[in-house]
Amino acid sequence: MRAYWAIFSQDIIMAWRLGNTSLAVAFLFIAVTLLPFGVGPELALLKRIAPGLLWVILILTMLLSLDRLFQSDLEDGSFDQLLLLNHAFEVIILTKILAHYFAIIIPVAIFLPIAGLMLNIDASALPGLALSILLAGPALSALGAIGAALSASVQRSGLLTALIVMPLYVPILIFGASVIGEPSSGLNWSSLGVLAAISLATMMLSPFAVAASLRGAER
Amino acid sequence: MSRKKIDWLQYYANPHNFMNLAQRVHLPLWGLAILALAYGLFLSFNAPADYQQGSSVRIMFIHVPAAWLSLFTYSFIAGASLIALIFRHPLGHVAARAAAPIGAIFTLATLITGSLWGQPIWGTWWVWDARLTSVLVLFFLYLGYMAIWRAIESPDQAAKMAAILALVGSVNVPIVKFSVDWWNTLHQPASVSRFARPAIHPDILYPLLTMGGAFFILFFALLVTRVQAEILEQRLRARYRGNLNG
Amino acid sequence: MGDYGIYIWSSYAVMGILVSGLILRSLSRYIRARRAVDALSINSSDDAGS
Amino acid sequence: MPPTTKSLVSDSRSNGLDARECTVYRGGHLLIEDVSFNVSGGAALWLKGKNGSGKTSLLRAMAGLIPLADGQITLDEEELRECELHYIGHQDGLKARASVYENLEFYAALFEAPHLALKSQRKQEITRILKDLSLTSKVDAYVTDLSAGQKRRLALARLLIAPRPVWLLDEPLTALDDQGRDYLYKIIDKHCAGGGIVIAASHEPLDCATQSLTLGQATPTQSDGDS
Repeated sequence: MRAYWAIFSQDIIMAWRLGNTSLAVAFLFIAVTLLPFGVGPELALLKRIAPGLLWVILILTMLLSLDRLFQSDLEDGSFDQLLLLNHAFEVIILTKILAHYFAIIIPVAIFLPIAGLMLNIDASALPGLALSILLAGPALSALGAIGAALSASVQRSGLLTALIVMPLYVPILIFGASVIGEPSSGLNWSSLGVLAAISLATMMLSPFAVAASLRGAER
Repeated sequence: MSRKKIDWLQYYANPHNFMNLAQRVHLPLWGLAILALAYGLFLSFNAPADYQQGSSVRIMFIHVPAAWLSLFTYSFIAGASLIALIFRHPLGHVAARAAAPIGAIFTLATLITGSLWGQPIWGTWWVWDARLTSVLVLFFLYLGYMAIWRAIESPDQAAKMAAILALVGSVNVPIVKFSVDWWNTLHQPASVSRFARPAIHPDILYPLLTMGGAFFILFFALLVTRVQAEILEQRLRARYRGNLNG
Repeated sequence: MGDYGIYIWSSYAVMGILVSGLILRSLSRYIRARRAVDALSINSSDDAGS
Repeated sequence: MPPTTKSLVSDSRSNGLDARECTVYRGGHLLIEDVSFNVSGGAALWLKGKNGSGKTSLLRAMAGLIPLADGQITLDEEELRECELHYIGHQDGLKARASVYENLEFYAALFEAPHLALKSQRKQEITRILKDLSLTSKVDAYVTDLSAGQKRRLALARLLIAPRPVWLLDEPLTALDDQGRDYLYKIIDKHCAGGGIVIAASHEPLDCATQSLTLGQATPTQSDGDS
């Protein structure tokens, strides 16, 4: 247990110190600032498309944060030490996935309501938006970890990771954006349920794919 | 694991034995593919126009077989990858790698011919329904799969990573199909994409099946050629490495 | 070809270009590799053991 | 209480480490074929060989980091387990943006050393190790700000954080100055005196080794005695 906690806290501290956390939040606001220039400043239009746009931005933020998920550990050699532990490697991977969730997604979810206000979303819809991201977050991290692991041995793997992960994110985007998709009907609870189920399932399964691809990797 | 059962697999998984087999079937397979394609083309241009879609149904004679092949190729890649991972047969990786560009090309052809059919019939190049979206996602999976082979330098490593991606993707495609279906019920799609499917008339079914068969034969001809090229290139690389080492 | 001529012809043309491109690439790769191997006269038993 | 390796290898089962017919493939070609050797408890083996002779791969395969195509590695007649060995590779395994203290504390937690469960124990032990490594003044410095030799010494400190019977060291002398080498030899001697086993790959002579093994020849030769 001590080992898992050490990995978890070290990952979060490193994300914070290397600026990954603040960069993700900054990217959110940069993207939100660019949007009105692209689609026009009309508030009614922004209100209608904002939830979907925020979800797309969230996924872009994720894609940008993924390529360092395992690469920094592989480069400095600490990955070898993780493989030599007396613990199931899959659980260590799950720990790192959860650390990514806490280090990147939760900060973004905290700041997302502010970004939502900039796009003229109803204030009443904001808790639902934040909730949907919190529920879908583990799935975003878990599936993203697969892409990060598959391209871990590739230098400058950002685009490759994005290409691998994008198809995996389609279902999450569909259900995530539908949580507050129709302003009239309030929260879509069944979508929230599906998101939670996807998160649980991917957290259970993706560590096996990640561990299989990282174990015995040549470097 | 029962040894007897996979004996034939064991035998042809050996690149040497496979090459012997491939050499024998190579030319007949290509001849058959060309004949079948020619016959299929002849049939599809002689088929009567459909009462509903008019002569645009002729696009279906290549669109539908290409769509079959795009899905079949992906299943083939996933299956070969699974076998390669479990039984550690290098030929599985080779076959999967050789099949990927075939699948990608036929998926792209499916998308383009589908668009060319949709424009006159639906009045739009593209609709976001489950079938189209999942074929598009499938195309991206093919691209990702080929990109991994290209990007990872060590062949063993690339084989393993690509196989894992193929398996993950094979779980993903049905989930995408399901979720887009659900999404469409939410957004009430344009009704044009849900045209009623009447029983297919034999006049149309026969050329369709012929073309389908021709495409499958073509797939296997291409596969045998590409796998052979792959194995030969591996021999070359092994020889170059041997020269370098001394 | 009647009413939808342009769409039909372009479908078949696209399919033809894509598939023949694939066929040509596959065959030329095979022939090049086959020639190089024959030139080096690599014995096919090289990989018989793997 | 400083960790001791005395009890790690008991005399009753002191067969030591046995590598039998190890075969390793790298990048699809045979790198190491049928290498066998034995290192008894208390011995230090120097792994010699040219560049590309497979020193690193053999160590990594012994650690279980890459697959062993054939053969087996046993410690006292039982398969060598991950928690029985330390591996120090080319990379130091240190986080650049963490302090010296944080790095060691991380490994203390990661290896779950029983004698370092409490914060006060960790502090005392890490302070002691850093003093031995003459890194006391750097305790709060980020690893980025250390020299290559200091990083290497810090990597060696991992060996002492959790006592484990087998040390696998890949080029441990790299970047170390004379003082650092003396320290390395000292901890290796102490580890061996306690019955521990050291296998170190190095292209430079490893003065403290009690036996050596040369890779990359037609038949790997194992020689005993000082070399």
